[in-house]
Amino acid sequence: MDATSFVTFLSAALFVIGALGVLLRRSALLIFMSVELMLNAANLAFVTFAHRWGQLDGQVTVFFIMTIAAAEVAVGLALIVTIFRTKRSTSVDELAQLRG
Amino acid sequence: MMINSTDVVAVLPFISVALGSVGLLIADLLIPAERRHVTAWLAAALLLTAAVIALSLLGSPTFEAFGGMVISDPTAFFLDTLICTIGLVTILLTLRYNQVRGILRGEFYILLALSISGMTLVTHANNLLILLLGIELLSIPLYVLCGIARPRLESEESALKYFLTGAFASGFLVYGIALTYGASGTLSLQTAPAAPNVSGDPLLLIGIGLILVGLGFKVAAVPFHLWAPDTYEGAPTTVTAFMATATKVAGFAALLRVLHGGLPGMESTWQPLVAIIAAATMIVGNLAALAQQNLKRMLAYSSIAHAGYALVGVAAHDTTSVVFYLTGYAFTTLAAFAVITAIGSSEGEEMQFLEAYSGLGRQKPLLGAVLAIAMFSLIGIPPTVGFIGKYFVFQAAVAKGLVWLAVLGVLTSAMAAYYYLRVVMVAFIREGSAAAPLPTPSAPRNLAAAISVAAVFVLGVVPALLLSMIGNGMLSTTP
Amino acid sequence: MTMAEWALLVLLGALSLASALGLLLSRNAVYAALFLVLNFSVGAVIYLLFNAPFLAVTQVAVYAGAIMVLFVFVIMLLGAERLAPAENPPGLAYQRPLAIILAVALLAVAAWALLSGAQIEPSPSVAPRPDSSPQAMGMWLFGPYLLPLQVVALLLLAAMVGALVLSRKS
Amino acid sequence: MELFVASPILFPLLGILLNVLIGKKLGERGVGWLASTVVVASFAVSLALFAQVAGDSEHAAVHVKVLPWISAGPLQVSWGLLVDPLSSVMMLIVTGIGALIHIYSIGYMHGDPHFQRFFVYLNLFIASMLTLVMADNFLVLFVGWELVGLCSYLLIGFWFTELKNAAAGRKAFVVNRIGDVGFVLGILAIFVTFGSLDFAEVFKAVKAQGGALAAAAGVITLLLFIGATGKSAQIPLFVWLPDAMAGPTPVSALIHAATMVTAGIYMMTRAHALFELAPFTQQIVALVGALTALVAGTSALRQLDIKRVLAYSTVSQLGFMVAAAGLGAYVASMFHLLTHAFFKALLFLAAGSVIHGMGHDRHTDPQDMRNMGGLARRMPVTFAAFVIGGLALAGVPPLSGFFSKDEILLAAFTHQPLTFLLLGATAIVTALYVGRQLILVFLGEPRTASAAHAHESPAVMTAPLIALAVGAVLGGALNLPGGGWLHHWLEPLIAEQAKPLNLPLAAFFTALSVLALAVAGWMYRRPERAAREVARGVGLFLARAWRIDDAYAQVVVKPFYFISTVCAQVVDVGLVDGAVNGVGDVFRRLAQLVRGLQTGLVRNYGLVMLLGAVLVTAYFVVVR
Repeated sequence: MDATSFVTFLSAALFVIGALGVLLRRSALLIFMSVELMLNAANLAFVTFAHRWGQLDGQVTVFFIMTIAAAEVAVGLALIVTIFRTKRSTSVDELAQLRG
Repeated sequence: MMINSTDVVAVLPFISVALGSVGLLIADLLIPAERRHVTAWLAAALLLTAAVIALSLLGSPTFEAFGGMVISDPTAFFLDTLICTIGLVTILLTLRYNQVRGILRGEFYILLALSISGMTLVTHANNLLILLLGIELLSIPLYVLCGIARPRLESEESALKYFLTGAFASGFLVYGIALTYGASGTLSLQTAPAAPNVSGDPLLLIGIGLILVGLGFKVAAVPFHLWAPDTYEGAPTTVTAFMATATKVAGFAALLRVLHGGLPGMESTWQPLVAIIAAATMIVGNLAALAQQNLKRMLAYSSIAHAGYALVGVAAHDTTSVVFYLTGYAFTTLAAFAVITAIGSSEGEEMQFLEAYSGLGRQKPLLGAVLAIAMFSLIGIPPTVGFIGKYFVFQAAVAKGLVWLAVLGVLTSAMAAYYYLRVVMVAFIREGSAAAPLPTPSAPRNLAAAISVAAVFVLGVVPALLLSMIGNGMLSTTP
Repeated sequence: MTMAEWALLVLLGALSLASALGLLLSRNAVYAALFLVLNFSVGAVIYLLFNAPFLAVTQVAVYAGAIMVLFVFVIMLLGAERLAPAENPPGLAYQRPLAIILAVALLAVAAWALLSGAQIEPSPSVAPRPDSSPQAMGMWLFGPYLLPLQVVALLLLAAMVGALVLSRKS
Repeated sequence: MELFVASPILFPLLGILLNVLIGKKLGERGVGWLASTVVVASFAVSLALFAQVAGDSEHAAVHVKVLPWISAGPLQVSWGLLVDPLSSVMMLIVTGIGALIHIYSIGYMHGDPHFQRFFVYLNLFIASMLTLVMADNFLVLFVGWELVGLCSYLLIGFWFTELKNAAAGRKAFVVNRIGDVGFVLGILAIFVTFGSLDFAEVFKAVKAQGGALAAAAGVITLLLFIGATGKSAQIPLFVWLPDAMAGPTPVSALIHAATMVTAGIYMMTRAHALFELAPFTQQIVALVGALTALVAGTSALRQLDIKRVLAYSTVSQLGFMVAAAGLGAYVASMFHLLTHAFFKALLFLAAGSVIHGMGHDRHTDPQDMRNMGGLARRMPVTFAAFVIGGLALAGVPPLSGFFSKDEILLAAFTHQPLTFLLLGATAIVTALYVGRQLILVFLGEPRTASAAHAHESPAVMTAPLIALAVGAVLGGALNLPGGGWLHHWLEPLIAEQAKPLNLPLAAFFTALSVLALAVAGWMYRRPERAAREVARGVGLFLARAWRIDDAYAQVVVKPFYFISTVCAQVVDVGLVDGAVNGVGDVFRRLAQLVRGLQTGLVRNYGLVMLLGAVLVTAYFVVVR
């Protein structure tokens, strides 16, 4: 096994842990953090793949994904704060008014 | 790198909407708060301009720009036109509805325009990064628009659910792009699988699989559809109308770019998967719609079911039929939503339950007729566009040997007649209930309804008008 | 790659996994956020190892810095650091076992893909090492990637307007 | 020329436009006469086109393409209209009988608050039905096919204040959709096989390739026949037609007796070249038709509602036509379609006249035959009309029904013994229920105040009765045995050996019919007592139409209840109202299962998405 394979395995593991976090954490904040972990795992994969192919495209893409993450955080946190004001809670399990 | 005029022309609709939304942002600061509808009309003018620009570019030949990152073909410009038109009709619906509910805010239109700019980028994407950015640009304003009716809990809940599931889906999409890049060393949709020995590479296949998960979420295909009913129900109806139509179109544009425009030579790999998803989507969407008493929610499930029909065309690798289907579906759904935005009390309480529509056909025959026509088109009764659209996708499926899928499509649409007809029955056959308030008058909304209904019939009777515009599918290989 | 570099990489990997699990399991939101900061910082070091100095700096400044500070700020603002283990609603009774099973399945599929995909790729020793200095990145961003750069500008604008709409009194 | 050929369709559309725009100003009479005038105009143009085809030495068809429609690769379809011997006959039936029924409706619907809407629907129906019969390709035919279904749905539920009527409308629509599934698939199959949907090209290919197409033709014709069983009310989809009687009586006469329900027979005749390549399908068609004829005919024996008797009778007579088509006797089938249009429309309008005359006492059901009796003296014109229609239906010579039914029986006699037996039995049963109905309604003493105070209907209603009665009497002359006019007229399309009159057979059935009428007269010699009888045993079985509706409820709905109870997913087990609503219920149960996924919990949604991701990636692992 070479170093790139090692890190891509690591990124896959991080991605899956992130996905698990989305499914297992109750707080919207922690779910959101887990999504960030998933994006970060993708970034790690991009960097190693860029290294493997000897290109910069992968690295440039990581830069853009970071920006996407920043934009998502701005809106996401604003949403969580807004709903906290109404419900006094960040638990997503209490948000089940809409269903069926 | 210097930008040349070809580059500009290639994404001119995107550029005009993007610049326009920045202009809108500045203009909104100058418009006094009590005259917000001016912003709305400005946004409408912007989208009309963009639609005309896109329409005028329909005749241009296929070409790539920005170093191959974007592609411009008739299908892309047609989808631009369609999306801008949907945005225009949506704005006509908002004028009265948003005012009554206190969400007639300048930001509403700025966000709407920004979202549309993202969509007009997706239609041209020839590169996975552009695809990703376009999808994020269209999604982020929508998360906010769903929650714009705060502090109404249903609006906030709809926004947060959409956001969390959307961010989750974005994670899959981004990771899928990373794996695709890892397998092929490029982000270009044209060359990714064309690299030697790559098309069977498991890394690439898993990457494509995860990209399909992300896009499946956007078009609300089963099993990535669960967010849609909740979000559609809770969001302000005008936002729901926009999401059920424009977002759906943009999501399919992305799917078409990836599956029909890119991935040459891989049709046999993805076709069975898309066919299975299409089948599941038609079945689940229609079944769940059967049990709904809430009209808005029923339309949410109906939009899932219709995504299934469009997916039949995707599976059959027939771009034209998919685009035609989506066009017909979009106008039909807008007509239905025009009626829903009309029904509600002046205090802003919405009347979503079917009960509220009883007697509508007799009290307001025209509004009732619009609702009935929309339902008939959703069932697929000629001479409405719903019929031709279904015919095209089923025909395409049969031609590709997916007979079982066409049979399933016909069967589920027969089943769908049941719940759509119930709406017509309630509107025309039941006595009006005292609780149902009369619809609030609104000339722009009536105009929106008229445009939609006219499209439903014109496209149903003379579909040739549209077919010539859509063009003959997408560029599927680099020359 | 030398033995020392390998040892470092393995250590970083372990640290990265541990901090991710910390995020998954911690009972306190602030701790979770700090675990995530740690995870991002470890990522930055790995970026350095893989010839991405510009990204390493951005990772620390933007991700571990700005974004996570924002998270911690919101946690504090809402007073939501305590995460009480409440009983699950009926719909979530099987959530945990099913989630774990599916996650393991996904990991297995991904691992298989990475393993069998590894054979046909160019070996890293053959691949050239491109210039990845900040200047070079800048040339790329304002060269071939000009269109995406403009698009993210719009994206940030949209996020800004959106955050304003959600926070401002209407 | 295009405009002239299309004008029969355009006139009713113009009528709709005018009535919608200025209907309020015209008032009731204006609306009614306007709607009737446009149909008369359509009739006039149809007559002119008929004359043009007749004037041509070879009866060449008038064929125009009005507008291009779909042009997508190999699929080229235009709004094309075809006037050939077959469609011109149908056009005359639709517009001729349509015009009479429009005029009749002016009187029948007098005072109805939704008078205007009624005529708008009726005009829309005429336009749609003409689209169906004039189409030059399968797709336009299907457009008309769907539109007449829509009109039927709107008109059955016309008096929507009664939920029963609305449910009947929906039942009709949903059952027809089941048939349409077959039809749509049939059209797709035709396109796949022939690469075209134009009648001309498809039938040219059929002629050229012949037996090589046998397998494809088998599939196509079976699918088309499923479509026909829906629209033309055959087993197993006939259950909607008796319920459809909830609509106003002129609607029953026009749509559910004379025209729309014959669309399936028209379609099969149009596509007869295909059916002739599929002997297996033809066997099935013949048997289904004959079986429907007998089941519906016997069911008519024990109905109490004056219109339901006629409804089952219609189903039964449609069975005759379908059976004839299955036997390859297309001319006989069309001939019976023609005569049936006259005498059944006549019977329905006469029944409508009776209902109109009975409708004084709100507390008496004006359609229940138990409440009638002795109406012959009070409504002489109606009585005469009913007798003529009834005798024609029973096949008494020299009325029209005798000739057309005899041709079908003769075809069955020479081809298929089983079909012949079923149809022969039906012929006897027909005479029985005609006799029963005549006696219960018109003879004896009035059994209620309503019947005692009944009065003859106004001239605007009786005049169409007289016109139709003339048709019912003389219609037989159109195709006398041994190669009559209709036979020669359809010859360019349907080359069939004309058969001379089989005198022993005709005499035998005439004698049986007269005997059956006499038996009915004897059985109901005391109508007062017969009216009080409560159906039980076999009678009840017949009254419930062989319990087919109930069987649907048992076979389809009950087992599903059981399963769903086991699944513990059942919510509010409601009463099952008929099979169609029951089928709806089945789906509602399934829907509840699907809704179970929608818990409202965002983490569940994530879980399902992850499941999807695992399945999608696993798929790629497998296909690699």
